Amino acid sequence: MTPSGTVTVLFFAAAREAIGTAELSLPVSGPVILTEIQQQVLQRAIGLQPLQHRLLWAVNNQYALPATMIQPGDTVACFPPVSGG
Amino acid sequence: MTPSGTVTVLFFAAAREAIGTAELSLPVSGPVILTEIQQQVLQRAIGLQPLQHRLLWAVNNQYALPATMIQPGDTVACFPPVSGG
Amino acid sequence: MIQLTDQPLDYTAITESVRDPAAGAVVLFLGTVRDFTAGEQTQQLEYEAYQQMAESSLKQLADEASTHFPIVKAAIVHRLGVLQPGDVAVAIAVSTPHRAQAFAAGQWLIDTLKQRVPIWKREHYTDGRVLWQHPAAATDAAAGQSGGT
Amino acid sequence: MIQLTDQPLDYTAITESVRDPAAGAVVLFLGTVRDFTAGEQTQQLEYEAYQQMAESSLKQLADEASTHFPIVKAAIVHRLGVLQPGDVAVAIAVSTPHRAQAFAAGQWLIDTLKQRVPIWKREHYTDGRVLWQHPAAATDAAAGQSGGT
Repeated sequence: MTPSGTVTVLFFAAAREAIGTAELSLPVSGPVILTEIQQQVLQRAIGLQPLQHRLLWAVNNQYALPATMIQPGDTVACFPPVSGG
Repeated sequence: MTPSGTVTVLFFAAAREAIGTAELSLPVSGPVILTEIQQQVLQRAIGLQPLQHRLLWAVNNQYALPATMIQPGDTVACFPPVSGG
Repeated sequence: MIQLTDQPLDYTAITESVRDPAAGAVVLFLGTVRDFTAGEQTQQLEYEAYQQMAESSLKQLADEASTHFPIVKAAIVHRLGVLQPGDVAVAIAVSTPHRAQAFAAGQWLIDTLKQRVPIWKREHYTDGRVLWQHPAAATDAAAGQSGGT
Repeated sequence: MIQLTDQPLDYTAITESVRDPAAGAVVLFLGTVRDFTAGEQTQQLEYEAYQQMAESSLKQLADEASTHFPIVKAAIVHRLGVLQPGDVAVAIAVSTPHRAQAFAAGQWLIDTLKQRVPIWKREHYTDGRVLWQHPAAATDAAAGQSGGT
């Protein structure tokens, strides 16, 4: 559903509250590594910066390493340490 | 309920089947140690002898050591290793 | 709730009996009758107890568990009589503040029950053999029983 | 049965779903809302999930558990939304041939769920404070939330 040329970034729990939105759309000109998405998010969402060293990142519903390649249309998620159970 | 002067011995599971009865009454002339009861039981119930090194003994609903003092009127129980659960 | 019964176990009631807002964890253990053990097919199991001692022994078990683990509430119910494969023979429920304690207490209770509580099972195999089960020697054939390997 | 739900958990149905004549042991774990944590009184807990990832993560958890333990059947259900003290937040049921395996598998499942599955809880205290809970720092106050210690 996401148009080609953008990456959707979802935020949850304290991360969502810290930036005041559940979702951002980032324009990308082609495949990028996760690190680049992370930098863009932290620049646009200053409220996240105090949390940044504790944030977890997922790509298409799987935890992802910084070097993971992101394709236009992919969904990235950003959230604090989990606390279910 | 047991008259003074006797000790009741109960048998369970394979021990009961080995001697063909669930209960024996042994006359005693006063307090005796469990070892003495055990010897009387094994003499009267020969079918138990193949099991004797595996038998467990209880006095008044508690596991008992061979030197436990038995009073007339007490209830002794004799049974194989337990296998509940 | 600590008891022996010849009725099917209501493990939901047993679990509810240990729930408590002071507990963050509940562990329920069910011992159920397996259809095959070591390649042998079980038709039914028969449980017998020295009832009076078994009941006091279960109560002692619960008391002793509370000295080892921070138990909020515990329940132990063992069924007696004839059981079919799939039936629940024993249910142990325990609640504790935190989860690791609940697993440890539940495991200690069933392990210790199996070592101590005067209950015996006799296995009826589909080939007609009937054997008392003993922890150390499952195929030990005691004199007087109606079968043996 | 592996799911997220905003309804009260039916742990009996969850337990029944793992019962099997091939299993001699069933362990059910319930994570319940405690009234007091570290001296603080909880009024309610609020669970939020990244639903899509949490569901696939729970399925992966069950699959991975089956590579570590001889699981006959497993079920994991986590509740979302607002819960009161005493309510069940998560139910994990597992059946295995023998009992030690069931305890180990149940404990591995809840421990790993708490490390991995994207679900978060927010605690509402009776004094009005509201705090996201994080395993490493329960009193960590993230920017933007309506309270802090």
